[in-house]
Amino acid sequence: MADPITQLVLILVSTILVNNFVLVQFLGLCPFMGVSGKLETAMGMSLATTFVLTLASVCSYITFEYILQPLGLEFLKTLTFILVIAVVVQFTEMVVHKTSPILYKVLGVFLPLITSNCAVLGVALLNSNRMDSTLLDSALYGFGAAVGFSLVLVLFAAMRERIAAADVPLPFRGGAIAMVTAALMSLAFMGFTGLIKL
Amino acid sequence: MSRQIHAFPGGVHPPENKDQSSHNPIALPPLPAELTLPLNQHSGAPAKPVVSVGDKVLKGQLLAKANGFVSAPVHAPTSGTITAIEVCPVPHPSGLEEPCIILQSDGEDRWAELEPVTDYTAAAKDLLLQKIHDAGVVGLGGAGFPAAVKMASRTEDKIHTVVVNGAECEPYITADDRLMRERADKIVGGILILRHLLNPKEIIIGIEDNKPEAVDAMRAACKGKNIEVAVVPTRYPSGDAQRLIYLLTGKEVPNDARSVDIGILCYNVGTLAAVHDAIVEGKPLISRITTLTGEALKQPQNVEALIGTPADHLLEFSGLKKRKLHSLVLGGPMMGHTLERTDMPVLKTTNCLIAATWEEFPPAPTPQECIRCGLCSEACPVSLLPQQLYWHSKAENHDQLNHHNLFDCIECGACAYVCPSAIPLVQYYRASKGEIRQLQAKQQKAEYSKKRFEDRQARLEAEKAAREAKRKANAERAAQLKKEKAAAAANPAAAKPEDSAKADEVKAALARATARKATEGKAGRPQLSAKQKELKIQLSMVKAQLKKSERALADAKGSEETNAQLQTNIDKLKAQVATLEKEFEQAAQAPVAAAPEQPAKKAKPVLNEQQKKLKIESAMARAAVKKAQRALDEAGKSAANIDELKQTLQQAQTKADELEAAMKAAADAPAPEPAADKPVKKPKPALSDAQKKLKIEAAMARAAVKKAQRALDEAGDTPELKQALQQAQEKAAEVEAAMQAAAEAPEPAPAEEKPARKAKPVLSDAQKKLKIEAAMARAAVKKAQRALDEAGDDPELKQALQQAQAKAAELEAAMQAAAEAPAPEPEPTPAPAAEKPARKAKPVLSDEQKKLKIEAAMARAAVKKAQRALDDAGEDAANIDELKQTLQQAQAAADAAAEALDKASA
Amino acid sequence: MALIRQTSPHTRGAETTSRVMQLVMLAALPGLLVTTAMFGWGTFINLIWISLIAVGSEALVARLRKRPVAFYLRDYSALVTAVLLALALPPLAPWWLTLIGTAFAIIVAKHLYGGLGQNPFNPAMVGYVLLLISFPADMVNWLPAAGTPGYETLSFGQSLQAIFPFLGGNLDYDAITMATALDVVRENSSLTWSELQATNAALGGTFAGKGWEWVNIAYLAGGLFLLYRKVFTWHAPVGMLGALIVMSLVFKNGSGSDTHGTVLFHLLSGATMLGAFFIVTDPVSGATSNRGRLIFGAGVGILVYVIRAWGGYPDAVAFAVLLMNMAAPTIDYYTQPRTYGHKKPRKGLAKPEDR
Amino acid sequence: MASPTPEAREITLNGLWNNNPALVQLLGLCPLLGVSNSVVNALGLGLATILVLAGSNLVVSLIRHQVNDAIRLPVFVMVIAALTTCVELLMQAFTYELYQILGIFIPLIVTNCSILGRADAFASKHPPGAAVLDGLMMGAGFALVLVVLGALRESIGQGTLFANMHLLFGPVAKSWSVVLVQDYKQFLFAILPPGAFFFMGLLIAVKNIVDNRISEAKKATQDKPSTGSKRVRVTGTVS
Amino acid sequence: MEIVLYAVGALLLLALVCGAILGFASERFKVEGDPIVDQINALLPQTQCGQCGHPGCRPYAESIANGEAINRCPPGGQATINALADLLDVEAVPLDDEHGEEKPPMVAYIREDECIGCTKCIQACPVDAILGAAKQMHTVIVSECTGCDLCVEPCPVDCIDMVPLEVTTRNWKWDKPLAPDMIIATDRGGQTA
Repeated sequence: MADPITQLVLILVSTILVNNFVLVQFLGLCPFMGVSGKLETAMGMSLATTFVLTLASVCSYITFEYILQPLGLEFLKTLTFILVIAVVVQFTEMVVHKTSPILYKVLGVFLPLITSNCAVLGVALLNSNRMDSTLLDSALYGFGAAVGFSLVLVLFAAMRERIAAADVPLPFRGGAIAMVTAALMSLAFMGFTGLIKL
Repeated sequence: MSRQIHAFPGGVHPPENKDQSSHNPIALPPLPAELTLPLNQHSGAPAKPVVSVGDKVLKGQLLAKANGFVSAPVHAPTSGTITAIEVCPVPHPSGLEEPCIILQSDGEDRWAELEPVTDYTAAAKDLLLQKIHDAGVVGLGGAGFPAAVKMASRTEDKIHTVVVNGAECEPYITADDRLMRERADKIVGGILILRHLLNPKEIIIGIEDNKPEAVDAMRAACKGKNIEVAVVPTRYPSGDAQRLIYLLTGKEVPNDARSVDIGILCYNVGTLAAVHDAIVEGKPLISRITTLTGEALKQPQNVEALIGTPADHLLEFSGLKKRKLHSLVLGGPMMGHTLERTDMPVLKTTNCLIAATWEEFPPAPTPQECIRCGLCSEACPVSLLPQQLYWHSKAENHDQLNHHNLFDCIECGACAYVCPSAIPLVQYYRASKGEIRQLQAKQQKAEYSKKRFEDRQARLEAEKAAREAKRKANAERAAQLKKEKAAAAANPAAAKPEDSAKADEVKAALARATARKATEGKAGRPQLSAKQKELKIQLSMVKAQLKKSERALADAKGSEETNAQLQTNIDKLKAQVATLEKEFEQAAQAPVAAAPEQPAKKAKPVLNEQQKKLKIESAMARAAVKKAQRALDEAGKSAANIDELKQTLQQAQTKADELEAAMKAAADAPAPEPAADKPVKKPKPALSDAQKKLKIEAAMARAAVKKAQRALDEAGDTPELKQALQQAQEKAAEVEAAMQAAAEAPEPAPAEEKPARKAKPVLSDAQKKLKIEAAMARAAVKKAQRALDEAGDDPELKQALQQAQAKAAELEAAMQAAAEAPAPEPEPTPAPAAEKPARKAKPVLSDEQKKLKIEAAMARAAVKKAQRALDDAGEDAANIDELKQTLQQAQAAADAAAEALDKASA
Repeated sequence: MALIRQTSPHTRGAETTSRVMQLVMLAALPGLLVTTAMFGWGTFINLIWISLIAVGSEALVARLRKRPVAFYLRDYSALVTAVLLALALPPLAPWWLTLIGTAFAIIVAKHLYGGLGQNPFNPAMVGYVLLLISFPADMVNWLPAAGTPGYETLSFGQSLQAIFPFLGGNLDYDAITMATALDVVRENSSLTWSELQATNAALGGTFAGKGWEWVNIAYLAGGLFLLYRKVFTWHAPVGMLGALIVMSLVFKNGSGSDTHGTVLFHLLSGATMLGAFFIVTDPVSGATSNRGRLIFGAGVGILVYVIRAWGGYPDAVAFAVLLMNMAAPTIDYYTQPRTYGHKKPRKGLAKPEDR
Repeated sequence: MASPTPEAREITLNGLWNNNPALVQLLGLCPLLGVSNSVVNALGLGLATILVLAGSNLVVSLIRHQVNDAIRLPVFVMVIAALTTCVELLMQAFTYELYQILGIFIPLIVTNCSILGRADAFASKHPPGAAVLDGLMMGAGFALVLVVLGALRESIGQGTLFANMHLLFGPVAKSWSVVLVQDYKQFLFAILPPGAFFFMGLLIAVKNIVDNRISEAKKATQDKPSTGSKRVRVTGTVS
Repeated sequence: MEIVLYAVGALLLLALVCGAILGFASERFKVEGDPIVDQINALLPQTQCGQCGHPGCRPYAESIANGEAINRCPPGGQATINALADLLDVEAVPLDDEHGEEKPPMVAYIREDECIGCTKCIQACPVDAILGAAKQMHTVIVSECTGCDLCVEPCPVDCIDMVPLEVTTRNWKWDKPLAPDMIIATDRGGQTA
C-alpha cells in the first residue's frame, strides 16, 4: 500500500464494489428502494447524490478535523454532521436552481431527499471513525461511495423497469420483489468479497 | 451488366407455395350478378358518389369522384343499375362496414365511351396526370396510394430513379408473376409513360429469383428500351417498397420522409399496367389480377376480377371445396388478414385470396412466454428489437415503444413467423400503435378542449364585466338623473315648457295604463293572478325545500339517525305543500266564478287543440315504438329477452294503432266544421307546422323500422321478430297514411281570427306542460328499463318496472283524458249563446289540471328518485328489497295522483 | 359460414421454445459424459435428483398460482436449469445441498419473477452462488480426476452413498476430495507455476487442470453444435472467451510465484466453457441486441478473470454472470441497433423528442 | 396517556400494521437490514429507535407552536440528532459491546427518524399525548419488524435464538439462548447481506397476503361505496 | 464544565455560519415560478367534468401539485394516472371509483324531437359544444364534445344521452392479443396468488 495512486484506486474499488454502500453496507437503502422505479429518475438521483456526497464528506471532514476534534467534542459529531449535510444540500439546491434550470429539472426533486439519505451521514461518520485519513481520502471515500450507490441505483432501476412488466405473483408485486431483486444483486456482489483487503 | 444487390438485414424465407397458382394462365371469371363498390378502396379520403339509386350506368362510367387531394374515383366495372348506396361490410381487418355503391349487373357489359390518348408523347403532362388520376389508378401492391398523387408529388427532375416492384415476396401470391409473364408489354408501356412524365435517369425492375419466367418475359419486353431488369434473391419481405429500393440502390429512406424525398419512386407492376390502360386505352381501373389459391380450391389460379366482385363468386369459379374451407385470407399469409365471410367484394388492392384448410393455416398455438431468444431481431428487416417492443407493449410503456422505434415497424410479420414461443407479435405492435395514436388524438383534443374552456371562461368573464359596467353606468345615470331632478326641483322655473308638456304626456300614459289595469282588474283576472302568484312562489319554495330534503334523504341512505329526522322534515314539508296547494286551488277557483267575460272566442281552438292533442299522443306512441325498437336492437345480442321485447313492441304498436285511428278521426272530423268560417290567412302556417312535425315523425318511424330490421339481421332468423318487424312496418305505413290524411284534412280548418288568437296560447301552454310531463315520465320509465337491463334477470325488479310502466301508462291515459276533457265542451260553441259556460269551464279545468300536474310532478320526482336508486342497485343486490319498497311507495303516490287526475278530467 | 378470424402471419416457422430447450440439453450431453468419466457417477446421480426437484418445484409453483401445470412443464426450461446446476455443482454435493440450491433457483430466481422468460437472473447461477456463499466448505469438495495417481474413481454405489448419507456407508471425505486446479492457483502460497504443477496432482493435465480440460473441451463441442444449429448467436461466447483471453494475456505474470495462470489454463479450467456456451448464452437473463451480447459476454469474461485472480472465490463464472445479469437491462438501453431509416441508433432513456 | 380512545387505537394500529414504517413505507431500511442478523442486535436498535422517536415526538409536539415554518425542518432534525446523541452516549455507557456491534447504525437513527417523518407529519400537528403514542407505536412497529427479521435470520442462519442477550440485559440473560438445532450447519446466506434483503422481501409478501385476506373478508361483508359521489359542477347549470 | 461551554459555543458558531450561508443563498439565488401545475394540467383530459371534486381540470392540477391523490380523474382513466405517476415519480394507483368509472370515449347526443329548447344544457357545457337558442331545439357538435356529461343532468326532459363514440374503419384499432392470458393466466387479469 505504498504508492498513493494504488491507495486511491483501492479506496475506489473498495467503496464501489467490495464494500458497496447499498448492497453490502445497507446504507442509502431508502432512496434506493423509493426512487429507483425509473431509470431516468435514478440517473438524476445518482448525479445529485454523487455531488452532494462528495461535498458533504469534505465539509464534515473539515468541521470534524478543525472544530470538533481540537475541542474534544467528538460526541457532537452526529449533531454537527447532520447540520452540515442539511446546509450543503439546501445550498446546493438553491445554487443549482438559480444557475442551471436544466440541471435543476433533473436533480431538483431529489435534492431535498438526500438529507435523509443515510449514506451521506454514514460516509461522514465512517470517515471520522477512520484514523489518519486525509482530506483527499475523505473526498475520495465520499465520491467512491456515491459512485457505488449510483451504479447499483442505475442498474437496479433498469432491472425494475423490466420487472414492472413481468408476471410477478401478486403478494410480491412492488416492494417485495424489489427486495428479492436487491437480495440477488447483493448475492452477486458477494463475488467481490476478498477482492481487496483494506 | 448486373447490378450490385444490397442485402437488407433480417428477412425470412417461408415456404413459397406459389406453384399451385403460377402455372395457370390468367382466367376471366363470368360476370357476377351484383357488384359492391366501397367508396374507400385507397388510402386517403373516401370518394363521393355522383350517381344515385336507380341510375343506369355503363361500364367504365364514373360512379364516385375523388374527394380531396389524396383520394381516387370509383368507376362502374360493368354496365347495370345502381340499386343502393349504403353501408356494407368491406374487407377490412375490423370487420366493420363502410359506405358502398351496389351495382346490379345487366349482363350486357356495355362500355361507356372511352377517350384514349393516341399519342401521349404529344400530350400535355398535366393532362396525362389528370387522366391517370381520373382513371382511379391506385397502387395495386397493397397500400392503394393514388398513383397520380405520387407522381405529381415532385417535379420531374427531382425523381432520378424509378423502381418497378415485381418482387412479389409473399408466399402464395402469383398475381404479379402472371401479369409479368402475360402482359409484359403493358407494364413496359406504363413504364414508358412514366418515363415520359418524370424523365428519371434510371428505371430498374426488381424481380425475385424464384420467377425466372417473369424475368425472361420482362427482359424480352424491355430489350432496347434502357430499362434494367434486376434479379433479387428470394427473401421475404423484399417486395416491400423500401426494402426493394435498398436492395436495388443501397439507399435508405429516412424515417421521417418518403421515398420521393430521396428522388426514388416505386411502383408495382400492376399499377403500371393500369397506367398504360388508362392512357393508351382510356380504360379506368375497373379490374385487377387476383390470385385465388389455397388448399380449399380445386383449381388455384389467377383471375382478372372486376372490382367489387364478391369473393365467393370468384372462389366458386375456382372450385371451392366448401367443407374444407377453414379460413379465408385476403392478401398473403404473412401480412394478409382473415375475412369472416365470403361475400366481401374484391377491392383495387386485393391481390390474393387464400381459401385455406385447417391443415394449411392451423390456429395459432398457445403462446408461451418470450424467452428473448432474439430470433425475431435476427429476422427483422428494419433492425428493430421485437422482443423489447413486445415487452414494452405488454407493459404499455409508450415512451419506450417510441424510443424503440415502434412506428418504424412495417408489420411484415417476419418476427412472429420465426418466434419459437408463437407470440402474436405483430398484433401487439398494431394494438400498441393504435393505442398510441388514440392517446395522441386524445391529447390533442384535450389541448383543444382546454382552449375552448378557457375561451368560454374568458367570454363569461367579459360578459360579467360588461354587465357590471352596464349596471354601474345605469346607476350613474340614475344618480345623474336624480341630481338633475333635484336641480330641476330646486328651480322649477328653469324647466322648459316643452319638458312639462312631455311630462304631461307621460302622466297621461300612466293614467291610461292604470285605468286599463283597473278595468282589467274588474274583469277578475289580474287580481287573482297577484294572489296566485304569491301562493305560487310560496309553493315553489316549499317544494324546492322538499326536494332538497328528499335528495338529502337519498344521499343519507347510509346513516339511519339522520334518516328519521329528514323524513319528518319531509313529511312536514309535504303537508305544507298540500295546504298550499289547496289554497292555490281555491284561489284559482275563486276568480273563475267572478269571471264573466266578453263572449268568448273559444270555438276555434278546440279543433286546433284536438289536433295538437293527437299530435302529442302520436309523439308518445312514437317514443314507445322507438323504445321498443331500441330494445329490439339490443336484443340482437341476447336472444333470451326477445319474447319480452316482442310483447312490448306489440303493445306499443297497438297503442300506436289506436292513436292513429284517433288521429284519423280527428283529421276527418275537423274538415267539415270550419266550412262555414271565413277563409283566413293565419291558420295556414300553423298547419304547415303540424305537417312538418308529422313528416319528421314519419321519417323517424321509418328510421326506427330500419333499425329494427338491422337488429333482426343480427338476431338471425327469429320468425317472431320478423313478425314484429312487419307489424312495425305496417304501423309506419299507417302513420304515414295518417299524416297524409292530416295534411289534407286541416287545410279548410281555419276559423275566425280573433278567438283563435286569444284562445290558442292558453291551451297550448297547458298542453306543452303536459307534453313535458309525459316526456319526463317516459324518461323515467326508460331509466328504469335501463336499470333492469343492467340488473340482469331479477324478477322482482322486473315486476317493479312493470308497475312503473303501468303507472306511466295510467298517467298518460289520464293526461289523454284531461286533454280530451275540454274537447267536447266547446263543441257547441259556434253559437255565442253558449259562451258563458264554456268560459267558465275552461279555467276551472285548467286550474285543476295544474294542481294535478303538480301532484303528478311530485310523484314523478319520487319515481325518478326511486328509479335512480334502482339504477344504482344494478350493482348492489343487497339494497334491492329496500329500493323496491321505495319504488312501490312512489308508485302508490303516483297512482293516487293519476287517479285524482282521472277524476278531475272526468 | 363461420370462418375463423386470426391475426397475421398465418404461417409459422418450425422452431419452438421446447425444441430449443431440448437442443440445449442435448448439447450438454458430451459434457455430462466426460464429467462422469472423469469424476465418477456423482454428477449423473445429482442430475437426476436435481431434475426431480426442479420439476417438482415448477409444478408446485404452477399449482400454487393456479396455472396449468402441464403447460408449464412442457417448455423444459426447468430441466435446463437442472442440467446446468447439476453440471456446475461438485459431484458429491449432498442431497440437501442440491435441494436448497435447486428449489431456490426455481422458486425464487425464476418464479417469483413470473416464470419462464421473465427472470432477470440466471436461475441456475443464483442457485449455485447461494450455495457457494452459504456452504463454502461443501462447495469446494471436488474429486480428483480419473487417472490421478493414488486415487480411484468412486463406484456408482459409493457415489450414491456419498450423496445420500442416510443410505449407509461412510466415506472419508477428506481422503477422497481434492481442491480444484483453480483453487490451487488461487492459494498458491508463493510457489511458482512449475512448483505448483509438481506438488499438485490437480494441475497435472496436458493444457490445464487434470480432467477439467477434457470436460471443458466437451462443453466447447456441445456449444459449437448449438452455434451451428443457430440456437444462439456467436456474440456472447466470443465476447466472454475473448475478454478472458485478453485479460489472461495482459495479466499473465510469467510463471513466477505471483502467476495467475496461462491463457489455456483459464480457458479450460473450471466452468469457463460451460459458462461461455450454456450460461452466458441464456437469452432470458442476458442482453438483447447482438452488440449488447458482445458487451455482456466481455463483461463476464473480465469479471471472471478479476475474481479468479484477485477475489475470494475460486471459480467466478457464476458471480460474473449474475453481475452481468444485473447490468443487462442497462446494457440494453445503450445498445439498440440502428433502425432502418434512422441516422443513429437510439440510445439510453426514452426522451421526449422521440415522440 | 394512552387512553383507549378510537383515535389512540387507530394510531396504534397504524404504527404496528396498517402503515408500518418498515413493511409498508419501506422506510428505515438501512438499520433494519444492517443489524437484523440476530435478535439481540435487532432488539437493541429497536429499543433505541423507540426511545428516540417517542422523545423527539414529545419535544416537537411541545415546541410546535413556537417554531417558525421556515426553519421547521432543520429544528426538528436537530432535536432528533440531540436525542440520538443522548441515546448513543447512554448505550456507550451501559451496553458498550452492543454499542460496538451496532456501530454506525446508532447515530444513523437520526436519518432514520427524520425519514420516518413523524416529527413533521404527526407530532407537529398533534398534542403531546397523541404524539408520544404515535412515536411509541411507530417505533414499536419498526422494532417489531426488526426483531422478527432478526429472529428469522438468526434461527435460519445459526440455528439459535436469543443468543448473546446479555449484551443488552446483562449477565442474567446469558441463559436465554435457545439452540434450535444441535450441530446446525450455518446457512450463511441468512446472515449475510443478501439474506437480509431476501427475508425482508418475504416479510413484505407475507404482509401483503395477510392484508389481501383481510380486505377480501371485509369486501364480503361491507358494501361498496357509492361511485361518482364526489362530483363538483364546473359550469353554471340553472341560472 | 468547560466542555459544555465549548460545545455550546461550537454549535452556536456552526449554526451561525450555516445560517449565514443559507440566508445569503436564499437571497442571492432566488427563483420564482412553479411550472409543475402546468405540466400536470397538460396531462389531464380537459373534460372539465368536475368528477374529481374540483371545478375544472386546472384546479385539480393545482391540488395534485399540493399533494392530492392522482387517481381521481375518471375520464383520463388509467392512462392519465400512469402519466401523472410518471411525471411526479409516484406509484401508479388504480382509479378511485368514488369519483366515477372509466368509460370509453363518449359524446352527448340530444334526442332532438324531445328537446324543448330550454338552453340549460348550453349553459352547462364547459366547452360550448352545444348549439341552440331558447325554444329552438339544440344539437351537440360532436367534434367539440368532451363527453363530460355535465349537460345530462340539467336537462328537464332527459333528452340527452351519452353514447359511446362510434367506431369506424378510420378510428378502429387492433385489440391486444388475448391468447396468452387465456391459457397462461397472468395475475394482471386480477386473479390472486
